[in-house]
Amino acid sequence: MLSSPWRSDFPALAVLEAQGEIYLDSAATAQKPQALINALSGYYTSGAANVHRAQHTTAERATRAFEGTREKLAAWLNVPGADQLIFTRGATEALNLLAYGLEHLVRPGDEIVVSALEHHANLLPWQQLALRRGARLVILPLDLAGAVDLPAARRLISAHTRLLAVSQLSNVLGTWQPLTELLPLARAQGALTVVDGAQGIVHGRHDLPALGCDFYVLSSHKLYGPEGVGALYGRREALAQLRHWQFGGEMVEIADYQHADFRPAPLGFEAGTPPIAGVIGLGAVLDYLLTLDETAVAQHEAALHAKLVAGLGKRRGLHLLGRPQAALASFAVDGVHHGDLAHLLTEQGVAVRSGTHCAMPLMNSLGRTGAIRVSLGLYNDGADLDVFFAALDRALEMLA
Amino acid sequence: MLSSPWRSDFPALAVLEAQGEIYLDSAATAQKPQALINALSGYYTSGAANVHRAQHTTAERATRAFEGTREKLAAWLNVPGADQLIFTRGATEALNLLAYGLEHLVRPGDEIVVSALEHHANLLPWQQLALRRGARLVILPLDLAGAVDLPAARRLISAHTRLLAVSQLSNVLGTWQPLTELLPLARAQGALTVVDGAQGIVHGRHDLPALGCDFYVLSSHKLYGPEGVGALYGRREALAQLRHWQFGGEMVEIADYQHADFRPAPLGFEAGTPPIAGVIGLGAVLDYLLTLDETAVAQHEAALHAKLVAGLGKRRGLHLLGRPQAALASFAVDGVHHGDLAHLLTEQGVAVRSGTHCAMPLMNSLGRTGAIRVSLGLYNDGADLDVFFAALDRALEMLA
Amino acid sequence: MTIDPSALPAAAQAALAEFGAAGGWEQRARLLMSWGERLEPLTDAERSDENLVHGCESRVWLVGEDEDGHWHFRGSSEARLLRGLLAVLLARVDSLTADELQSLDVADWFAQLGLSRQLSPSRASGMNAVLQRMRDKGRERR
Amino acid sequence: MTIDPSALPAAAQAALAEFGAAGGWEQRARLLMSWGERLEPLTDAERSDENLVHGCESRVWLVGEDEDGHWHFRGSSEARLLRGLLAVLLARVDSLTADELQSLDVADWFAQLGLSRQLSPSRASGMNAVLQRMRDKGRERR
Ligand SMILES: Cc1ncc(COP(=O)(O)O)c(C=O)c1O
Ligand SMILES: Cc1ncc(COP(=O)(O)O)c(C=O)c1O
Repeated sequence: MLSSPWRSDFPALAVLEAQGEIYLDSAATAQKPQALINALSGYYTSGAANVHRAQHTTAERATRAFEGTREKLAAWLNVPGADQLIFTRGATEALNLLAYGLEHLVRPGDEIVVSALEHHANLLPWQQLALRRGARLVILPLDLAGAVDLPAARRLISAHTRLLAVSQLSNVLGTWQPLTELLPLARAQGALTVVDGAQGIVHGRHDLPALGCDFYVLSSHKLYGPEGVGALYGRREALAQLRHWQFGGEMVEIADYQHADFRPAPLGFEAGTPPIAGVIGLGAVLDYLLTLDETAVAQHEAALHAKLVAGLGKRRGLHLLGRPQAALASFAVDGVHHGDLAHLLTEQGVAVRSGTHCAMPLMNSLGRTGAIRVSLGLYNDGADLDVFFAALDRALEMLA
Repeated sequence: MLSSPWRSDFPALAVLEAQGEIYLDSAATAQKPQALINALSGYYTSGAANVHRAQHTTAERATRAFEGTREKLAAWLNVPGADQLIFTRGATEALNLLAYGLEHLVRPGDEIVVSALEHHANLLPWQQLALRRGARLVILPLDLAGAVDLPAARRLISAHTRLLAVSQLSNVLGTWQPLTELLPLARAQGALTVVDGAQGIVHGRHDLPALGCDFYVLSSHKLYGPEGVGALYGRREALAQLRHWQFGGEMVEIADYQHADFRPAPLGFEAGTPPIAGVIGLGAVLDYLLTLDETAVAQHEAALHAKLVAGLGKRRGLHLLGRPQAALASFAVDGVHHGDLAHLLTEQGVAVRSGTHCAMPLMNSLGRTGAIRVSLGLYNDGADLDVFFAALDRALEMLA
Repeated sequence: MTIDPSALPAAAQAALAEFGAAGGWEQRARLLMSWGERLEPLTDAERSDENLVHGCESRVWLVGEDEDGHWHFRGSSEARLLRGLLAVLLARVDSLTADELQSLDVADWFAQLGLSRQLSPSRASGMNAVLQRMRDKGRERR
Repeated sequence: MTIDPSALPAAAQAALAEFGAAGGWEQRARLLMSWGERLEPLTDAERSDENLVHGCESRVWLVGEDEDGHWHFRGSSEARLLRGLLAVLLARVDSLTADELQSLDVADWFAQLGLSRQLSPSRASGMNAVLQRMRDKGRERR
């Protein structure tokens, strides 16, 4: 029962299992399907080339494959026009690109609004932008379940708001954020909206135009793809507001020594040789994911998550952070340090994450020094959770 | 004669050959050794994890392998202390990191000095920095051979010079730049020195402390490694002058909502999930390169290059750009457009690059709209050049 | 979507016939060059920065006029083979309306001529950029 | 470079003996916890931000004094197993000179105790950061 029909598509799961290891840290990075390994080997075996530069056959093949991924990702996100997708190193770089590229729009006294649960990657670029420009960073508080508190947001999003940046799915609390209510509040004030989809993209398909944000960022490595690749989606009108940020290579239209003109998005924002094999690999992963039965995946993930939350709920002295809805759950145990728990879980071959999960301010505001996070991939089985619970009980017993 | 003993280590060479393709565009990006393909497959097959974050076994393995590459690269460059190496997406990102990270040191009226032959990646970041700060960008002219003109450099590098940024090996002219003379001129003025080693790193081992620059940048993909990975070396004292640039993830020491402190180099400059498999792959490539006989490689490359230059010299109406010393040669032919030549070479399965090679200002200053570049890897054979020359002659005949 | 050849302009029909009969890369290249020579020349004034199509490795200029809703383009390039590519593209698009320009399947057209590879996603050939410029012009006017 | 055990401080010899006899992860973990409990306590004042070792996921404090060229460190942590790791590290480094601290092969020490994995390059365990802090202290003083 609760066995993943896709587990064998991910060769690492069997290798880890043979070593007595159970992987429950997919929110940090996911294991990779054989389709990715094949795509990388295939690309490098049949001839690498730089993209967008040369006209020779090898370069043509590489460029077509690279641009093919842009089309596939656009289709995945229901984005009309792949030129609205910029490849980046990951979600973090995409957010930094935004914070620098939109800097010229932020004036002293303007407000940038983020939620209290943001990952550092969606907090620090805005915090530092606010510091550079003398703007104010406004923090939207959470309700007890761990979602942005809408009445407070209605008060805090105002005519001063220049930009709202918020997560789709919390990497600590596992809560979906109320974007359908939040984004219109910002739009009504003429503010730009940025959605951090680093976690959300992994669970269910999302229709970006329907979501109605100006920008959306994601990382390939959480979506079963390679690291070093991510993407920034921008509505065409929003992209037009971005100033160029990194310079070099093929992002230039015309250059002389003292002056240069740059290309529009997407290429104008992809300075230097991009992660070609990685992008092609992400394309192969999207192809693979398209072969899966979306509903079956969603049901499997929901069942695993329910089992996880129910099991945690049964342990005495254990406190969930927020009310997790998907993908993961974080918890703390009375009188037990999360570092000790992580240590003893590691000794038992259970891979979970402990600490502040790149969300120190959130931890502080929850009054915690850290927590343990258990996170799920579509390849996890119910049995992985049984191993985890047994290891948890043993660890708690030892620490009692 | 002139056959590369390492050719069979690069599986793409045989695949391309079977398709009637000859790869002579290694200065754009190199083909990859089997060792890289194995490392990537091996890593993803045996379990991926994020680095520097979790304590579980899979993460430990990944972090050790990732940091192992930093050590290997430090050894490769004779850098004492791997913490003087920051991983980036590539040379371009490294140069942008410098141009933003050092921005605070540049004042109106200061001068930033680059050479006339810089790749856009080592021109535009400085040009844009100069524009942002009201500084002057000073261009060092070249001598006829295609090296920075030293008497002119002595005049142009002055007390106003805040920074000198120059290539080690030109990606268009194939000329080694006189760094041993140039760098001390800048140092004597208290200016920082940046060397663009994107091409130089591929040909011969370089001892960075002996070179005496403050910063050195490189890209993995030209050194037979994966794309999406590069490195910035900085002398410890020079690194200490860099301001933090991209924010997020594990680069932070302590964060609250309104303020944050950042880690020093290298981790403080590696925001977000890095290209983990890519970095591990680069390590495997360095391991592979270490197994080669350095002298034999140098001799093979020199012999190939001599054959290339001699062969080009025999074609009537063909003009070499500069006097190439290593790795590549660029040329133009009287009355023939480089685009036409490239077209007909492509039709004959010869992969060379045509155009401005990301150095438009250099091309303009040479009075050319573009050129054909033939560039070599250690896997090329003399026979590749024979094919190229035959194709060139046929193309020139058709275009006559 | 492949169109009935007889519905094509005469020049396009000629291109189909000639390129269809071409035996190999060498013949196709020679054909391209001869088509390129037949391009209506541009004046010096027309070879302006404004008419330069960005995103091509070699310089390409394009001018176009809307005559009663039908577009007529002329163009040139420094490179001979590019002029040829331009010529066979112009042969196909001549007299199209802005809407037809938007929906034209250029990849299919080049495929029919055995020139698929020339329609590169990179800036090397630039035919994509030329097409984009045509479409933009068509759209501006509406 | 492995040192002759008899040249080690008594506490370090005890650690070698006890951890050497430990049968599995569970026993080692229990041993670590009991070693952690024997750490000399820090005062509240010593648990200051200044003495906090950065680069550990769990908070670790470290104080050290130079007595006639020999360093004595004391430390603590919020986490029990970290206290244990700290205790076995402190046992090994007690009374070393600054130079000896620089050259100490800590990886080897943890390996001898069967605790190799705990000397993580990431910030999870933090023992590397602790060692770095010790070395920095030693160097400052010279
Ligand atoms: C919500 C959220 N945002 C952003 C990021 C940063 O992603 P990356 O490290 O891939 O850039 C993460 C990943 O940890 C995340 O969970
Ligand atoms: C001299 C030089 N500098 C910088 C670069 C940029 O390298 P990358 O595109 O890998 O960032 C290149 C590569 O084209 C180069 O040849």
